[in-house]
Amino acid sequence: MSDSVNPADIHKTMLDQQKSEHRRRLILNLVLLALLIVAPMVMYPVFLMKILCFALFAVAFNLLLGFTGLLSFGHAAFLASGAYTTGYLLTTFSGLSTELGIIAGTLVATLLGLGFALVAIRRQGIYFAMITLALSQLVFFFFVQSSFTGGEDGLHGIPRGQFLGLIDLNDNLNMYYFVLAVFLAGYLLVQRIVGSPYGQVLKAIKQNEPRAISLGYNVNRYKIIAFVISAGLAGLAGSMKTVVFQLASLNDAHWHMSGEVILMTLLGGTGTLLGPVVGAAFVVNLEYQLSQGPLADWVDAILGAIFVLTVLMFQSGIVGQVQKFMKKNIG
Amino acid sequence: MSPAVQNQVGKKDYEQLRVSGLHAFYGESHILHGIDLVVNRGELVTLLGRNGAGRSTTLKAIMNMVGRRTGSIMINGEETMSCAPHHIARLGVGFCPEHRGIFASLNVEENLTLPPVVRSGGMSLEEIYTMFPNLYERRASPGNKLSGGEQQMLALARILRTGANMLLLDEITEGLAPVIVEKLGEVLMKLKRKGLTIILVEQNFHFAAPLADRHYVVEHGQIVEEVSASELDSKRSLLNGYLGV
Amino acid sequence: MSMILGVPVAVLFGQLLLGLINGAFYALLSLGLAVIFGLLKIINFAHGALYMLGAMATVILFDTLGISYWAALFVAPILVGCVGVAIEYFLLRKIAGQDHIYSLLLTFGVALIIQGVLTNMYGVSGLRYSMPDVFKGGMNLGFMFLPYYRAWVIVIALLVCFGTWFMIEKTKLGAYLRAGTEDSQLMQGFGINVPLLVSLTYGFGVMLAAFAGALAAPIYSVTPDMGSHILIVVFAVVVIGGMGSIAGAIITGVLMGVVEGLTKTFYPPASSAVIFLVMVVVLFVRPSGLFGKEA
Amino acid sequence: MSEEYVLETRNLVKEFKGFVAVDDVNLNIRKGHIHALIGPNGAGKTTVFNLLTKFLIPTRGQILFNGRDITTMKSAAIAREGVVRSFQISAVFPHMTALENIRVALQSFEGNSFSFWKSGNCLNKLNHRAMELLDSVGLAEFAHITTVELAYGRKRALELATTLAMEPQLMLLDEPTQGMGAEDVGQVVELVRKAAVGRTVLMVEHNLGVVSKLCDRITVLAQGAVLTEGDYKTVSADPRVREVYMGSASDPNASEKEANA
Amino acid sequence: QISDDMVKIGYLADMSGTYRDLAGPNGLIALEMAVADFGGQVNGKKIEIVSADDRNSPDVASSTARRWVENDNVDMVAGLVASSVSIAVSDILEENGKLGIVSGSAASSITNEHCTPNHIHYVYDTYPLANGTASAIVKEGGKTWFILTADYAFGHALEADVTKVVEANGGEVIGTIRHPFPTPDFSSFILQAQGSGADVVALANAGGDTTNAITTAGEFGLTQSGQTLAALLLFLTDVHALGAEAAQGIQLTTGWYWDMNADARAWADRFMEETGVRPTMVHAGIYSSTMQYLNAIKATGSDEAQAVRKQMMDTPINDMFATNGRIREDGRMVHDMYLAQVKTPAESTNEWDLYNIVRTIPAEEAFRPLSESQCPLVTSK
Ligand SMILES: Nc1ncnc2c1ncn2[C@@H]1O[C@H](COP(=O)(O)OP(=O)(O)OP(=O)(O)O)[C@@H](O)[C@H]1O
Ligand SMILES: Nc1ncnc2c1ncn2[C@@H]1O[C@H](COP(=O)(O)OP(=O)(O)OP(=O)(O)O)[C@@H](O)[C@H]1O
Ligand SMILES: [Mg+2]
Ligand SMILES: [Mg+2]
Repeated sequence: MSDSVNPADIHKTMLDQQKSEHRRRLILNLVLLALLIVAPMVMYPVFLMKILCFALFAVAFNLLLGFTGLLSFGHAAFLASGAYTTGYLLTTFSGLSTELGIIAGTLVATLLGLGFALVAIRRQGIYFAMITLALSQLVFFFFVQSSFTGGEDGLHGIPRGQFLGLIDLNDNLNMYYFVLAVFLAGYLLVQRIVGSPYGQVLKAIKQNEPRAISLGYNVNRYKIIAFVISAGLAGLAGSMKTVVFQLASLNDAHWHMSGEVILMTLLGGTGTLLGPVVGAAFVVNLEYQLSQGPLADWVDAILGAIFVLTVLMFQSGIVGQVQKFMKKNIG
Repeated sequence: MSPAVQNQVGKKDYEQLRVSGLHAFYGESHILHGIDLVVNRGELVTLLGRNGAGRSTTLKAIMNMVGRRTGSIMINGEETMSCAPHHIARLGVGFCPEHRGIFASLNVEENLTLPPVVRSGGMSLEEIYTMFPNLYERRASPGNKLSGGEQQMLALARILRTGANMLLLDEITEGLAPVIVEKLGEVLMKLKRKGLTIILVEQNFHFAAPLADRHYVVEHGQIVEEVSASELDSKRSLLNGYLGV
Repeated sequence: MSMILGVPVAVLFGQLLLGLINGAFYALLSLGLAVIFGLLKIINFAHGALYMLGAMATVILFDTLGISYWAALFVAPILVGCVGVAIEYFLLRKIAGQDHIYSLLLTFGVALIIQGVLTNMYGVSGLRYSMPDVFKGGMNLGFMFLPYYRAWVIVIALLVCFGTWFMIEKTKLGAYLRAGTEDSQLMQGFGINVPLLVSLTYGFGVMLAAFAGALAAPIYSVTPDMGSHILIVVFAVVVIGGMGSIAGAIITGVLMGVVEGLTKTFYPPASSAVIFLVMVVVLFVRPSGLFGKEA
Repeated sequence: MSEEYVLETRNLVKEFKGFVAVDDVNLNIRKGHIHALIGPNGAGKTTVFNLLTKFLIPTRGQILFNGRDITTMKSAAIAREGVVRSFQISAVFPHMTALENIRVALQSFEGNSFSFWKSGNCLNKLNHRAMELLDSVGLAEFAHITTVELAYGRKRALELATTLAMEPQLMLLDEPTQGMGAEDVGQVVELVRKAAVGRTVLMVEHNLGVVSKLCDRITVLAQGAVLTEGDYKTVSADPRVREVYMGSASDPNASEKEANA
Repeated sequence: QISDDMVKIGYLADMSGTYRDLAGPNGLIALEMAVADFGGQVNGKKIEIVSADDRNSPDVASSTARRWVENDNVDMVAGLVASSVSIAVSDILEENGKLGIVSGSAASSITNEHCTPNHIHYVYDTYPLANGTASAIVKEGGKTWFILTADYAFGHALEADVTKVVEANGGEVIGTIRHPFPTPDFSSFILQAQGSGADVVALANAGGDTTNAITTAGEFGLTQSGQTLAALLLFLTDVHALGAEAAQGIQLTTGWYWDMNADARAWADRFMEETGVRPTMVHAGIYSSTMQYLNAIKATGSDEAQAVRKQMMDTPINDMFATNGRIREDGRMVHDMYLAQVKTPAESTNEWDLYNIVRTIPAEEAFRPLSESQCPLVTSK
């Protein structure tokens, strides 16, 4: 380590490193994309769509937990508000094109997110989690009481309709590629956000909030925006889910759903882009497999055990663990 | 133990602490690389060194408060590598940590009486209040409402009550006004006269030099030099080199 | 008969009293949570499940060993307290010092496991537990009929709450506990066996939950999901009171019981949501809760 | 008069539930000075800093920056005005590289910090300036090291560089040498001296050596109120200051002599 | 004509949640008993069973059902407990031309506004529950009513049905309280019911809410003070959990009781051997409806939904479950219902000996008449 280091040199090596890493990530993403495109040929498309919807939900959630350091225990409220709005509009106004219903659902969730954020943002850590939980309980109460949600029967028979009035979404394959496209859009948006100048500030806030303030950042504004985007994407996931399954129910609004998305994110790996996707796929698949088999009545206990094991043994999640392994063995 | 038996290391008196080949780790990082030191009863020994040299870690390792350790630590001739921290304290060791560790939810008196008495011969509450009148005045205020200097006094006073006869003191002058630093110096001299063994980690060499019998210089987790008070002048430049004074 | 908002005053008195009784119950449950959070900084999501375990244990002890109500009031909390100590020793200890979120998730998982296992063993319909004979019947207060058991619940619950508060705020042991939560390592350096203290504290908080469960057994249907319903409400109580504030948990518990009772009188459908509404309002006005220390 | 003073406080008071921590303080910080705030422990120095940067809200009084009243401005806004503080405990973003730490500071001037749709590459143009800043505190070679892995002294240097990146008009340093060895103290003194060129510094410091070497003017606080003000000589000669604060160590040369003895 | 050369039945029910005990894993056993009793095959084709936990969630249920019918060649979905699940699943079955037999749900809307040509509602619904219990009690002199209603669609429907019946019989509903679902503590509501002075306090809720309300009513001496307690939906498992002591005297309507006749008893004995408990009406209904279904396939030689449903409609049902049973065009299986009263501890000889059958409510009287139906299958005729 000599004193005669030329800053420009260091700079160049860094750029090279960055480039090669970008290339590696690009390749990985392309491979995954190819897999997703051919997947419905070998697997049941509706099941894949379910995974994609939850993956989008978890990705949205992770923007908050993983990249902003805020634990929301109320994300079910956004999933459900997206789902109900879309479901209600599509059933009430028949002929409304599907994408409009989805956009409306996303918007409502976004607005609700803004409301949550304005109330909760002044608190940190566990208080933040508890306030979001309380707010989502109020939303749950609202959904139970309102007539447009169909109470505990939920909304059903929601028409899938047509995309842009052209593509018939009742066909599972069409529907699948539509969901895939929306999912990718959401995923890429989050990826972009994380790498953006804004994402850099989020990272800074997560690591040392007082310092970020002293550098002139109005941290609450940044957090609110992150929260709102996350809520909007969660709403989008809910809207998509409604269209896929043609129903919206109170389940989406229950606090267990908020717990489930935490599990997905944690299991896959918080703070990684791919983690929540992997986590969602894992959990959805696991729940399906268990519910079919002889262990059906043990689902809760098994999910609980997975929670415990994840927290105890690999907090960095599946993707985090793989990354660590790669770093060690590949360098 | 009279203060007369100090200064020469060679002269074996009662050996209160012997650390040999001590390694310590925080997770994956290897902090101490084989510390060897001996402290006799009634001695005041300092650990000097740059930031991050591992002085605080040495004290913590003696208390078994670091991640992982290897080597040997004998206190009063007893091996303590496998002892839990609370057992070590009961051997008569009093530890005053780097950041004072005043409990905010307890008031001054509760803070004072918190550490259990580990052996007889500790100071009584009255004696402590006589020594630190400020603490008596503020005995009912919550710990975190004290000024920095008072907190430091409290941290020190707290372990005097327990009857510990070996004190591990980490940077007790840090962030204190010069008047208070002076006062602390007087307190340490008094304690030494009472025969307590003291291991002092100090940044403030000016404070430590007139008090100590011997100095160990720590660098990169190892003892690189030992200087007794009488050798201070002859090894001055050597010390300056190590400490960058 | 005079009326308030269309409700006879006598009825209102009755409702207030019932609210108070329920509040004492909430106080007992939230106290355990507050002890565990205040002293150990653990968000104990398993609290509801352990409350349920207390009630189940009371029933099962009676069914299998014929242990009476009075004995169960001691034995069940101790047994469940041991379960708590085991949870602390084998699980929570492994993640000590990490972000609170992890203890929350860990105990959430533990709650799922406990509830899942008991569902498989005992079904969901509930277990039967009959009221001890001394408590059969009740007294006529003029404005309402008060079952003896409810009177007993409020007395014993408030006694236990007060005793706990006294122990933590006014005794040496309490001082150890409070100090241990600030810097457990240093406490250990003073010669105090902190790991033991932590286990016992968690066990104690759990015991309070189980005690509430044992008290609940004769009056609520004892089912594996009885805890999951009440958990979220009790959390809200603790947050409103100010997390970690012992006195806050007790007072807020009683207060929320009354608030809920009044809602049940004037607008029943909102009675489960009202506490969350209060919570949002309180936190908006006083971010650290009614009795919480300013952060 | 407001032309020569960067920062003035008028009758600044902070009470904590009846306890007056800052009592009617009038500070006048001259442009271009390195100004020290000293005083016994608990005198209210950190509290004054917190008031200046709005981490605490003043109970009464006014704060003027370049003659403008900033008493009601929020923390972040004050920072953008050019009043930037460093912390008593080291404040860095631990899981970012040194370079990224600096970039976060530089970025706050870019006006793109809410652009969540933009690629992070648009920040690369800040790299050059960031490297310059790192170089100026001797950290160029550590640009790509994650900050947690840096030694304590280097973290402080990084923090200072980050503060400099804000191009502050007024820098507030709270005990910049606390817990440092002699060597690092020397380095920090040099850094501060360099950084102070063309700007104003207000610092809290217990190390009298540092104060005497660096500071143009010193305000002594005691029990929340200003005891006296002046240059080092005047202040250290004041018997009241000796009594409440300096003790016999008031002459830095004396203590050095003692050490050399 | 049997698709894929086998008959595949999917059992979809809550296996781990609130409705576990009344259908759940034991319902699967009932289904397996039926298939075994049928010989494991029909017309030489194998009968296969798949099962899944719907976790009480219409989402989970509909995605499972969709996969079953679209991907896994399931011909009929049985079980179906939560009403929201049944409604969601019947949409999917209609879309895919498969059959569903609902055994667990209470909502009468399943064969009313939500009726489809692709499902059958077999065991009971809220109409006879309200009708049977309420009309009997009003006739006995319980003129004024106070209703505690679970605040969701099921409770609302039940409340509306009861109100209608009470008023039709000359009684009066003098108060209702809609309580949140779930409510752990009913004391406040019981006190209000007590204060109302009504002759009858009716519980328009289910499961834990009902048992909690009954326990609290006992504690507050509701019946001692002269009021009658009527539980509108109470399963054998609930009463068993309460015990005869707490539940004694309560009147309720049930579609079946294990001890009501020799056939029922014989089957219940076999069931108890398998499971260790006595069957609820839902368990019995699952067994019976599966038998009917398999018989219809045997008779028609086809597993096509409409053919089978038609055959089932044409065959009257007389077995261990029902006498005079028949499936109407709206999909409602109508059969005799029973007004029961919970025995006193002294009358009860063992833990499952819980009901006295007070009255048989004839099929035609029990269920909603077709003339009142909103089902398009009926009205469009
Ligand atoms: N909890 C910890 N986890 C990881 N590394 C640590 C931890 N505590 C200290 N270290 C590292 O151990 C090394 C020695 O630290 P130590 O605190 O013993 O130094 P010191 O000589 O007391 O210096 P200082 O003047 O900074 O107190 C440093 O490099 C420090 O970064
Ligand atoms: N949030 C608070 N609530 C109550 N009192 C406080 C609070 N913050 C500080 N104080 C009190 O105000 C006084 C001034 O504290 P301050 O931290 O400003 O001292 P300081 O001059 O920076 O001392 P030091 O040199 O020890 O850092 C102290 O007596 C302290 O106890
Ligand atoms: Mg140190
Ligand atoms: Mg300070």
